[in-house]
Amino acid sequence: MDDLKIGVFVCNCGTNIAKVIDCDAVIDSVERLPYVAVARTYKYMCSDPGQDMIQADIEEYDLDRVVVAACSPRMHEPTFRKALQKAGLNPYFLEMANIREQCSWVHDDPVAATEKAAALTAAAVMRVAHHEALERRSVDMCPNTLIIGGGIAGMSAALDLADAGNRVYLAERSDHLGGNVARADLTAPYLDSARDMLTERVTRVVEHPNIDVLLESQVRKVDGFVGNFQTIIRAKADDGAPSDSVYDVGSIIVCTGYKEFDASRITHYGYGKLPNVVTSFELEKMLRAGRVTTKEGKAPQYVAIIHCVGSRNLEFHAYCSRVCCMTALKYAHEVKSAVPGAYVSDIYIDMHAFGKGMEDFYRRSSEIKTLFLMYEKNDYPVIRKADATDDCDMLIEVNETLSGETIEMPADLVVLMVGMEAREDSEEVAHLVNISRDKDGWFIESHPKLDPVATTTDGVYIAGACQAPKDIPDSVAQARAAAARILARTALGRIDIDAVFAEVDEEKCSGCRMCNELCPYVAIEFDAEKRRSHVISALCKACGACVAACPSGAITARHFTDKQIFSEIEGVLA
Amino acid sequence: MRTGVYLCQTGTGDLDAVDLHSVVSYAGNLPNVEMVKDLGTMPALNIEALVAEIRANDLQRVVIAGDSPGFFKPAFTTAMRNAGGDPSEVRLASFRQHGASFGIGTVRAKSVLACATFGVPYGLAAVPDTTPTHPGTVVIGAGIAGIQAALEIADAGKQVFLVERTGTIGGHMAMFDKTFPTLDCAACILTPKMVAVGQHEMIDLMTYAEVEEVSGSPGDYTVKVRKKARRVDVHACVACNVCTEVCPQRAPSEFDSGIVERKSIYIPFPQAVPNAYLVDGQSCTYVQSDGAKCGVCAKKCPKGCIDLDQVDEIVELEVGNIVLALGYDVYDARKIERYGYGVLPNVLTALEFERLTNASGPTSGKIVTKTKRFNKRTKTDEWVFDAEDGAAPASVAIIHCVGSRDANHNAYCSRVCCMYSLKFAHLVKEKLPDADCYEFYIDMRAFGKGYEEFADRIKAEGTFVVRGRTAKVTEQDGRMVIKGEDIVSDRMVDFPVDMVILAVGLVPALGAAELALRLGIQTDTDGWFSELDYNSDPTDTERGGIAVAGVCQGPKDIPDTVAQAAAVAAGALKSMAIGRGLDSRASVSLSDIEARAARLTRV
Amino acid sequence: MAIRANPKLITELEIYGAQDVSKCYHCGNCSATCPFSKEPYILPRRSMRSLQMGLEAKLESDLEPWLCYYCGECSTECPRDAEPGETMMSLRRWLTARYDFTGIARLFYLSAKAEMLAVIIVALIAGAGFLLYGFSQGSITQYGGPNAFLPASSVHIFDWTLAAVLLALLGTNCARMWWFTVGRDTKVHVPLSAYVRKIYLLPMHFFTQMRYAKCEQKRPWVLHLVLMLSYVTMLVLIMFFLESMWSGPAINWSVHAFGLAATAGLLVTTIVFLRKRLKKSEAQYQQSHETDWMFLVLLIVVAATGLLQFTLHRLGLDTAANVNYVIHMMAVVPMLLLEVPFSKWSHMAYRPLAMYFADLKAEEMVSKEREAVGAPQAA
Amino acid sequence: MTFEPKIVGFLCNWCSYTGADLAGTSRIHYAPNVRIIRVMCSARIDPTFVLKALHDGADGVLICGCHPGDCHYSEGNYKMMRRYPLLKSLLADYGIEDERVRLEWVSASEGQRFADIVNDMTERVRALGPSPVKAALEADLAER
Repeated sequence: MDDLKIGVFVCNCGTNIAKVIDCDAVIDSVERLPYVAVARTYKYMCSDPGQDMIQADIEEYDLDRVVVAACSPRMHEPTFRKALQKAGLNPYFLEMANIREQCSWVHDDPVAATEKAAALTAAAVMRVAHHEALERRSVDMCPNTLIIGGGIAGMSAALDLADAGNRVYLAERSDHLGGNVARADLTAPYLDSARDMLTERVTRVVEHPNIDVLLESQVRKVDGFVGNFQTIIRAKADDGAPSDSVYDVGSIIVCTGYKEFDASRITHYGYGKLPNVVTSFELEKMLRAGRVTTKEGKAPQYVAIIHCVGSRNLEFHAYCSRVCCMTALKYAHEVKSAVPGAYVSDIYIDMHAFGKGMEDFYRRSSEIKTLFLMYEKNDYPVIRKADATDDCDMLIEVNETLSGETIEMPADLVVLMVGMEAREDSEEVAHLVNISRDKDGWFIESHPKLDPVATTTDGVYIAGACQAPKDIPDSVAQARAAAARILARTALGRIDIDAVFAEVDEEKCSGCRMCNELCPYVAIEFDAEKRRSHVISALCKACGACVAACPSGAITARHFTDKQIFSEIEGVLA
Repeated sequence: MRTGVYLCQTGTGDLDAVDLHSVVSYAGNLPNVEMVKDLGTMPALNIEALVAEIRANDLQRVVIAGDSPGFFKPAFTTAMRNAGGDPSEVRLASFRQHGASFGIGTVRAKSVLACATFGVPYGLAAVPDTTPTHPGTVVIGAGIAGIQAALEIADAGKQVFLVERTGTIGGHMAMFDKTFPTLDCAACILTPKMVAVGQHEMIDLMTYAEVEEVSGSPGDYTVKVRKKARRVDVHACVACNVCTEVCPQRAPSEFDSGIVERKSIYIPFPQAVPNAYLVDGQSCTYVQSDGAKCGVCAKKCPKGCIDLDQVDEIVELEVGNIVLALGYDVYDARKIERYGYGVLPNVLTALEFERLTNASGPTSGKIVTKTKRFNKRTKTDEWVFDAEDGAAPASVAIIHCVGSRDANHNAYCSRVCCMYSLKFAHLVKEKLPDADCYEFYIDMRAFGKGYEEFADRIKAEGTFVVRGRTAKVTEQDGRMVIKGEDIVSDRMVDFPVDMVILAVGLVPALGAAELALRLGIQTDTDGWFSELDYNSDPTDTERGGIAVAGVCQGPKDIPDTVAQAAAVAAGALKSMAIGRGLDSRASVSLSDIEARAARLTRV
Repeated sequence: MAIRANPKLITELEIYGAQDVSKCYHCGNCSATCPFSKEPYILPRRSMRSLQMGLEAKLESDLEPWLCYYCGECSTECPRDAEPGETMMSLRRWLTARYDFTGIARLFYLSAKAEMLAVIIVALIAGAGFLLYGFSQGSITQYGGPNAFLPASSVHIFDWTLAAVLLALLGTNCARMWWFTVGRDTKVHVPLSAYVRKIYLLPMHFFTQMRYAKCEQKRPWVLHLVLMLSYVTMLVLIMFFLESMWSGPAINWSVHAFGLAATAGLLVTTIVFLRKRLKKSEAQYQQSHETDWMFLVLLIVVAATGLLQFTLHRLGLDTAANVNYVIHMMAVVPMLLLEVPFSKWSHMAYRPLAMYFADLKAEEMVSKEREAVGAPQAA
Repeated sequence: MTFEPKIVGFLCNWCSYTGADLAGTSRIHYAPNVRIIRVMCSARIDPTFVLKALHDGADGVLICGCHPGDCHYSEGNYKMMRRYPLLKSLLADYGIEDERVRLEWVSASEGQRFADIVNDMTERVRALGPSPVKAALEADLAER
């Protein structure tokens, strides 16, 4: 280890770092450290020339360790690892010192900042000396995919994958495909036929040689890891008796969709008590049957549509359900068409007509004389039975914000635009495939902006309304995005596994099995006859919990070994 | 099945693209069609009359044909039921949905109608054949959409050509400070992706280049790309900045949306990919004087990588798939005189504010009002942002829907303005806690995951959220007076503020229309590219092998753009996996569709 | 207390010209554009809102429509083409109908035919009446003097009676207007003293139309003012100086000068307005209600025949003068009898009254607010 | 001149380290006394790390992890939570003041919170003065 040669590269990041930190001083201080063969500064280490410089120095000084003092490793570690690789060095021989986000950007005193930067860089130098060459390994990728949920999202993803020649198992809990879209007749904002669209999808899915549709089925168990999952699905066999069967898949897409909000939870609307207060889905039924009438069988003269039922309020759900506004306008049009001469009023908070064609749809809705009444969040309209003398069945009291008046709106039929809710089985599903849910029960994507389909569990993707309320086009887009991820991997036929994971030294292991319980990814197996535990590297996510817990210090975390961290501690305090 | 055909139009879209008379006569000759009736545009339907008609012809199926027939369906469904028929046997033949626009209008309308009379979804009958697909892909536009699509495809080990008009990739997102609603800094999440693109062995990056011409057919396109003269060798340049230091000429900086100047030879921004300079020919003295004057940068360049005499170069790319990710431009606020943009110094557009508040911007994130400065070169007074002398605004007004939701400008909603305006309010409050911040909006469109919660948070931070659009902005002793109505608390708004931010809407990118023509794909009435099917196929187009991603298909926020961009990759990868992709829809003949539909009904 | 919405009203108002009010999505752009929009009278959006929801009682008590002069700015700037300006115009028509107790105004607005018919009938009756009267006591060849076909003195009496009738009708409608807008308003009570103190507002607004001058373009105001002043001048001349008007053939400049000027004023302005309405040049002239045409046509006929009357008399063509005079009256009588109390002309009275009432109410509200603010401090 | 304490911070990669980065990207300034060491999860933080830091001259040790329930590894922070009291009692036995070692939850979006914690801790440790461990070690050396 005496012949170790370390190169230190301090980035100015334009002035981002150099403005506060005296980079040359940092260079001077680290140059004195053992093994440091070369130390330089540059304006932008991450830039192509910056990386070229590092590579050139690796050649010239035949460096075997590299320290880059620059921005956060969360940002450019991959960049510099690639650079090392290009220069024929093991990428894990790199260590970064975060002197921007955690130094130059947060301190204004140049002296203290420079001192700190020097310490951080020194720590990196001392740590990197103990780095080991690690190899990324890759496992074969099983081209099959399990899709949980046979709604529009699930079917869209299935078709993309199957068309590409991959086997798809489409598991649906109910006895039919189509999910919530199957309940709709027309779609907003163009009033296209939802039914035709669905028929087309379903036909293609059912007839597709590469898709196995498993109706009335339920995923019981998911084992294994990305590229190699073993799943057990209980499906209704042809003879009717449900039976478990095992399916090997490489990826899983969760498209379990949503359930509608239970309108009876909002007492102000008297849903369940007043016969002519119905939910959006109930009106949808009437429209499909060509029978838009009151319970008494009369054609309604006044129809009122109330938005944000269960959405955008403090008591139930703070979030917007995203599709109700357009669906409400759709109903405004449909009711006017089904019951000519009916007066339709639309009681809303904000009109969310944000997408393509939607604002125009909103305009048309007012042109056909839909009366829009605006109310404040949480200030629920109140529905009551009208008096015998009134020419209507019910009266809706709204504190109407656009006029500042309290308005009494006549109604014979009230439609509640019930919002979207996470399904009650979402928790169960989350556990099954080991993904997390947010406070509202929606599944959490790995990055809200740049990675809306992946999850924290590699190989498990989410699409459609189970991630958050979404309309059809957005669900389809997300489903196809998930398919794209899988197609990219099946195209390569393999998955690269991170080289960073925990290892058990069987010599030291006492077989106490403490770690077995500890691992959240059940990545540690106990070998009964050897009486030793060992780690399934492909499952290990390298959290290091077991390492810290092991009483006999038998477990080491690659790239986060005690030795490495100890020397880092010495470094920062030197 | 005894079928009746009714033609009803809503009068939207390009109606005259369809010759209704020939459609009517065609419908008459279709099997099972007992009666055809043209009810004209926006007919007032009398359900009783329809019932009588259905009974008289004892129709078992009714087909409504038109630009958007869904608008009339409930009336017919009701009539069908009242006539004792099966309400589910009312079928739609939607011309708009299935792309009956100019050129193919009439024949498309006929085929859609045919399918409907057979009770077969158009999408099932009109399936084009597959054609052999070239493995390469060209992605036009390298904003977040283009970057995402390129990475998704390249990560599968497939060749991608990423063509970008400007000197760097990153698009608008690179200009942003923070992104709503999580407020993580745009650069921090974008630059790693940009770097990944720059380093990806399967991505051939062509910046400062434009698509000249596209020929060939689905699966086998030849794309002619003009690599504009950058005049700097991308690979040799080490971004040492010497050339910029010596350059005497200035021009407004595009990346800083014009609030500061850059030199004629410049780098768009420090983290630009590729990290190399370029020469802007419009302002360069040497170029403008045909090499007579200046040229000092070339002399001074330590690496000699500047070639001011470089000329454009044309390259031809053989690809199977084309991804359109052109993005957008912002609405020109000068068109709305009453807001005084361009006249009043402290009326800014959203993009200008993004740069002003951006930590990497000209004031390094300090929010200041403009200060008057005497420009020695032009010998005139001018208003500039000055981090030192500039005063912090005591009050900021943000006006929503500038150029959007307005019959006199753009009728559509730009989808992102509400949220970015709320983000601005947060940034103002964060940096200037004592400043008053006003949002003047019409509807607060916080529809996405975590958006509503974000809106609530901004209100809690003390921003005044006023429902009511500001009608005009005038000047009164140096301050901007805004006039509007505060609808909810029913008052007139008429007070001065120090800074006005116009939440300008999005418009199709420059050259999008021409490109659409060149590619033979459709655009909607607002100029956005038309998707193959609004619901079931939001990323493909009429033309096989050509897909749309991001805002060029319609305004979108970052998560939706990214999702769509990734979705596009699915189409491309699918065709590469089996080496064949779908042909254009127009390639399926009317007779084929009739035959297929007929066959499908029998099964 | 909740107000009952009536979605049906909007359909009724369509007949009065409000075709597009349902398009309004309440961005507040119009109110912000309007130079008159100021608390407590925010217009035109609030009236649009009341109309959309069909708050009849509220609309009936609103003065806002009368505070709008239809400069058209709001309509040009409206992002939804909801025509706020036209809506206010329609509301004025609707209010005119509401104020009128006879229901005739409503009838005219709802059916152009009815108005046409009424005008023709009244014209014929007037014509017949004057002819009978003329032949009964004079000769058609005699214009002035003892044997005159229609002696000025007797015509004068007729004028006065007619004026009395008109005043009675219009008076009652104005009283009703007061009752709707101020009288029955429980929220604000205007003390008598205030009425007296502010009475000067009436003539001021009537003769200067100063508010109209506030609009961005001044030309409409000038035209309108000229038309109105000419009309009033004519009225005064006829009511008080008919004999001297009649005198001749020598021109009596002291009166005739005014007469000629007024006639010129009337002719020029009406013709300009007519052209604008035909050309639909500006927003406010794009949608014309039948009553607008009737109003202009009658006015032109009256002015033209009046001028002709003057000339014929000077030329000594007495027979022609008499015939023309009957025609003149056939236009004058229906114009005064029908248009003034029941149609567009009534706004000559309603507008200044509205300004007057608005001012009184506003003053009250402000003082009320002051009390409200002051009260807790006192306590 | 005032005493500038040296504080070693052990931050989990997913929440706290990102939060510290956010403090940077949001330019939220805080005391330069803390030196951050990144671990994948707070569960990786072995008590010996803390002892090592104190032994090598740290005046204080700051441990940060995801908020309970937010752990990237679902329950790593709970393991730290359980380990912490034991560690504290051990330190108490050694006569190390309670405030020198501190466990805090900082999410990826809490840059401001992280800055506040660092400033607060720096003040407290500064008030306590140099770590007794240092003195003890020096005394030890002197004896030999």
